[in-house]
Amino acid sequence: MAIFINKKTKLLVQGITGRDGSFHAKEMKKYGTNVVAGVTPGKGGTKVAGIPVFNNVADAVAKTKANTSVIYVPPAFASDSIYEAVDAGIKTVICITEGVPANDMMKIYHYIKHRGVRLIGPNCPGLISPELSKVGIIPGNICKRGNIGVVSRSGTLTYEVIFALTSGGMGQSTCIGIGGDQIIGTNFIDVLTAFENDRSTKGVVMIGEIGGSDEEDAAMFVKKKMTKPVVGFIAGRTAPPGKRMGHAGAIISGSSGTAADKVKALNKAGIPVATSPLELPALMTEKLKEMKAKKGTVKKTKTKRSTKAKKK
Amino acid sequence: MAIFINKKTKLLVQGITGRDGSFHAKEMKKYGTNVVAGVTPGKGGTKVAGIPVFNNVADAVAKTKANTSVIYVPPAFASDSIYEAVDAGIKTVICITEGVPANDMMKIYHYIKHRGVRLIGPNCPGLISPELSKVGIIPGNICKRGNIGVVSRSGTLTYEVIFALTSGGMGQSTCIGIGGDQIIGTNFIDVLTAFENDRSTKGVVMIGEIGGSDEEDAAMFVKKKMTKPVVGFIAGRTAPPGKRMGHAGAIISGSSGTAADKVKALNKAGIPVATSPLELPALMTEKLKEMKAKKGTVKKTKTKRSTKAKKK
Amino acid sequence: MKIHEYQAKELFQAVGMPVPPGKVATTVQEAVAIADEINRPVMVKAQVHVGGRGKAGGVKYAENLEAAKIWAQRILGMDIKGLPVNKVLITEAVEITSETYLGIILDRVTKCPVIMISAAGGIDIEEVADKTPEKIHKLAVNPRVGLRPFEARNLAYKVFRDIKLVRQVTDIILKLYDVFWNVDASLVEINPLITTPINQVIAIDGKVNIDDNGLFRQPEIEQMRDLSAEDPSEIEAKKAGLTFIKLDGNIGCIVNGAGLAMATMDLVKHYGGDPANFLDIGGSSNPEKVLNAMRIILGDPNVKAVLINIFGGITRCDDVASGIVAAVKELNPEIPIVTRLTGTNEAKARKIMKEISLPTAPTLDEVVKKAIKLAGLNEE
Amino acid sequence: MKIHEYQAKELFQAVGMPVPPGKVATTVQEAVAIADEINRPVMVKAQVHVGGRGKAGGVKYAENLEAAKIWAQRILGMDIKGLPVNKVLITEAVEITSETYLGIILDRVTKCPVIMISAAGGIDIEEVADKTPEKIHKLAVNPRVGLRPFEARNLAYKVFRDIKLVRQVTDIILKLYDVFWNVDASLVEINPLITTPINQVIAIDGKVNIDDNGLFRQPEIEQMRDLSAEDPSEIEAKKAGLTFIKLDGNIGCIVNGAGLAMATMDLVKHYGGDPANFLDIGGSSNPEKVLNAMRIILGDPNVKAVLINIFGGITRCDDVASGIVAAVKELNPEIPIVTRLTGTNEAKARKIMKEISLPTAPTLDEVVKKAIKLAGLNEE
Repeated sequence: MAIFINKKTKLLVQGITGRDGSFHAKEMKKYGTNVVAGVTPGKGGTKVAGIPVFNNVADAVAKTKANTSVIYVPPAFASDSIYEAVDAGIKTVICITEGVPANDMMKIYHYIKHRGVRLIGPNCPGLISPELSKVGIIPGNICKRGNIGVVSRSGTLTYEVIFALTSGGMGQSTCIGIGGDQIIGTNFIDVLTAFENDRSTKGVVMIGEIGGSDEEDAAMFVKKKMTKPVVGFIAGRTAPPGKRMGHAGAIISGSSGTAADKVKALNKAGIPVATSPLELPALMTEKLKEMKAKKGTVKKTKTKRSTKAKKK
Repeated sequence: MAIFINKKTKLLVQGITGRDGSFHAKEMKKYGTNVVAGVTPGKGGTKVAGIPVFNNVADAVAKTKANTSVIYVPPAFASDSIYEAVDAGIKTVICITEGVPANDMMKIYHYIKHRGVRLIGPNCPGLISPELSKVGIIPGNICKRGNIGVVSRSGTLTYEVIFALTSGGMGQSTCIGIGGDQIIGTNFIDVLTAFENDRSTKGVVMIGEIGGSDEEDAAMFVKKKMTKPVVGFIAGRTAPPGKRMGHAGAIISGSSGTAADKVKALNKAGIPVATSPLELPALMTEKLKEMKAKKGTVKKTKTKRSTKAKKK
Repeated sequence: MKIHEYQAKELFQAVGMPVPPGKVATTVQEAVAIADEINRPVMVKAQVHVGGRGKAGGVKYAENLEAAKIWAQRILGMDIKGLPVNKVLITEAVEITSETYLGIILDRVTKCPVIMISAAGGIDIEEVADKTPEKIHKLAVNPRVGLRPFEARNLAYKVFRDIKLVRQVTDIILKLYDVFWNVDASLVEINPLITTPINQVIAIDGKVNIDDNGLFRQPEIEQMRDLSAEDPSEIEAKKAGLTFIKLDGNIGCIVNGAGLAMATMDLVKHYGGDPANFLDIGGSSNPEKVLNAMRIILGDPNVKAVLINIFGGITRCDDVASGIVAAVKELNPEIPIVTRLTGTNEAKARKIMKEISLPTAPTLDEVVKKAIKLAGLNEE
Repeated sequence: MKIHEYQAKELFQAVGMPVPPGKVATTVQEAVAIADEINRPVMVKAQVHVGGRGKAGGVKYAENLEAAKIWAQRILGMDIKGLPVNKVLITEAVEITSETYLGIILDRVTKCPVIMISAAGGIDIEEVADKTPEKIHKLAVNPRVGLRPFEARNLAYKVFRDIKLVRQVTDIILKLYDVFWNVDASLVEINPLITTPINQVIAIDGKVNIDDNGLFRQPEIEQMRDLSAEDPSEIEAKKAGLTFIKLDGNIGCIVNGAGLAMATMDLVKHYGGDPANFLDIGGSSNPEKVLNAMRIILGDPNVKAVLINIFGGITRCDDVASGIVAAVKELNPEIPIVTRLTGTNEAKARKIMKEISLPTAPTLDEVVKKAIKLAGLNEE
């Protein structure tokens, strides 16, 4: 039944009267998302495309029972909007806003950690469970209901991958952009765990990019914990060395963060990596076949065999 | 078996090499408290009266399994010492230090709230479970093992009361000074709850003073939840109006904070209030007799009867 | 510690809160010069550390310079509830369309700063709190999280509807919280926070009390201390590390611990005497402190006997005894001194006290009774 | 954003951290005057936003004024890894008895600032991290709690034993954390933090990187931006709200989103081409941004073809199309422009694009291949 959002999602749009907020509120509604309320202080009592607007989140939740919130407010106000949503009892918060200071996000992360809140983003395109619900800015028309999960650190590159999957006849269970910032609420491993436990997902496409060691950590997780096939894509193979974070960057992550190293780590974990997004459907088909073949044989040696199979 | 401290208490003294710390470490040891370690940064490896000194609490706990800490450091460092004790796993912290800023204590209070830590003080004389353990500065020689619990917001007035009890032939289970500051870790109700649940305690003496509404709240608690007799003393009947906290003080507490009002509230809850500490043993004896008498009759109407008895 | 309204407004202004233009004056000439500079009707406001100055005639409206001069003359040097007015704040008189109460206080129960706002602002706020507490909106701020803009905005919405006013008030609440936290305040208060006919929100009064325990890290606030507004003997006591409040009786009291000091005074009264003061020598004892305490108490001509009641804990009786001996030798008191030293190092103290022979008593009640008796003899 | 060593040290000094006396100079004359003022042997240190300046000859010891002059002459105007040296820091040369590494970095994994300290400080710290990571002591600071003195002291104890040094280092760690947090840094680093023969602890180097997302609330830091130390076309791009990095190839790329931009460049390379730049027009689109992007790219004489790849989400294809049309009309480009606009408002975009007729492609791979082909034709 998809992950994080589905037919039960009752969406609140924070910053609904802004340029992006109002545009995407309409887009989400058009797609079929149950958009129940919007919030903009001072605009309480008005409507946007028929959606009632409130002065604050607590009122909106009290009146509409919203259970999910998407945030389109400017970066200086984004963290306050997240706090407001969380304090009003919203358990799934998607922050689209780009440019939120990392200090704010660190404090937010440790605030929500023990409160059972799922935060996606910031600086992310949101997520879509095709034909069920769309929260964020991923274009709905490129998606198709199916059983492939997509998780990505990038924004538009995610669309490119979804487009490739749909073009290749491969529908999606849920597609998530987790955001490209240093500090994000939900990481690869969180999403992979959810996909692993989601019955409607049969395989996962993971899209990474240079910097940090999240892809390496995710690869390790896939190898150790996942039974479903994962295929990958890494952007930035030809990127210039770029900005380094002093000595400390390398010391802290223990990883070079280059695309080459990430591809190596993924391959080592049995995750094939595509050169172009267009190759992904074929890679996934192959992996799914492998899995099926394995299921026919011994069940216990799954991961090992999968790696061996790749080596051939 | 007394409350908060007993024979199992393994005490750490923070600030053990200071004037007060070293003096009282010796006093406590002399009294029979199991003082296992001291901490003063830079003095690690030395000893005070045979007690090993460490540079930090984590080391002290690792080496000595200390489970309780008493703090004698200057006010500017007191909150840091509490954090250090809590982070090292100490579950009972007694802060003797006077003059700790309220802002620091507010932050501390909300830090330890969910960590299962019992903080007593600051600006308190500590506590003593006669013949079992003494933590803080209450003179041991005025105490005597028995079954009366003593709880007080004052320091030296507590000693006066203990002295009066002992002189009147009434021993104590545990005597606690909770501290006179605005923000304290353990309040009357916390201690009354512990005494109510402590088998070795048969009756409680509660010593309050002007300001705030803690005594009124405690009286309400005694009336509603306690089966054991409580007698009281309130200091400040003749105090000048003193410093007021603007309008807000009265607004927030909804109480005048005067001694007269407090005495009234206590009497209303069936708690007799002594004029001089010397009267307390007699008041307690009377209350204990009443209780015994009641136990002989119907059990359900306890509190009501107790109040009536007083009125006679 | 209390600071004056003009000082509170300086703190407000430093963080960008709107206050009317104004300055403090200590002379009539200065007051007139300030009023002239403002060049509009002004308020002349007594700066004293006591409430109810308005009702006492310490706050006046002056239409023009002449009126400002007259009021400054009358208010400077006035006595309000026993305190002399040495300073007046001359500040622009602003037109008021509404008065809101806004305050933040340290709350013992929630262990949080609690923000209070009420549309029923003005001098009768206490009555409002008493009779219609539902008109006061409260928010306990988790001190580990701090005040967040949405919380401040939701509070502002309790009193205002117009988003332009809500925004101004939200900003003021956030800044007032910063002031509260950053200066180690125990109370900050704006009563009233007003709106003007052109929808500006302005703090026309300001009160800030500081947590004495925080003063060691607030050197700038400590410098705001107005010694001229405090009792000289209390200042002297503070310098000596003592807490001292002068009263009208004739029995000087030296006690360790505020609770015991109050209990001692209560018993003095109970047994028919009259305490001359509250004096707490505090926790850590040293002989010097006791010497200073004696000096302050003997400086009061009303005092007919001195009662010293020490129950040693962290205070050591021997230290106190040394102080008493030194005081007796140095000050040669002509009035009786009754002592009771018990607790920590009591035996040592007894030895030291042998050098001078003062009347003693074994219990609180007895030392009180003896002091009253000796004061009576002395009186005759 | 990066700031120079001398600016980092200004931040350190403002909170009371010990740094050797020194000033920045842009001319040899200034440099000599500063050295004269210091009146002791100095270090002449190139101020550039790149590591390894020591190995590149950008840091020199000058025993006397003459030496200082010679080194200032050599270093000012030097080129270090492609960046010109416009400024030198002249700072007292202090005697070193030990070198410690101290840094604080934003950690993606723990979501905390992580403090790192190592006795093996100096230029080879990366090797230490790689080969003997156990020599680097780390502490993740809960950002909701902040760094507490006992934590800083325990870290200091990992490297020092003498309590006098421990106290100094504890204080430096606490202050460095304040700097990190208060300026919205993503990294602060002192390498090395040294001890002197008289047991003083001093920061003789300093590095501070700022989280770009925090800059909007750091006006003082923003003013530290040294435009002379950045690529002019990158500055122009930043002003226009674009992220731009110049490269050596001949295919100009305009893409929305960093990930897609990199993927596009990867494919250009994969299919045998060579990207001339990285350019991300960012999220919210407006036609002006696209016009500016075109202007920057067409300003590079190496560019033989322009590839525009837009996958609309929050970016709307029609906005981009309007920008392209405006750019073509205004700039009259003589080189081929290949476009692919898909996603949000794709249909509207197609209508707008009809006004000019540019080659298009339906997929990423095809638009890349077409751009390479056209660039090749253009080259010949």
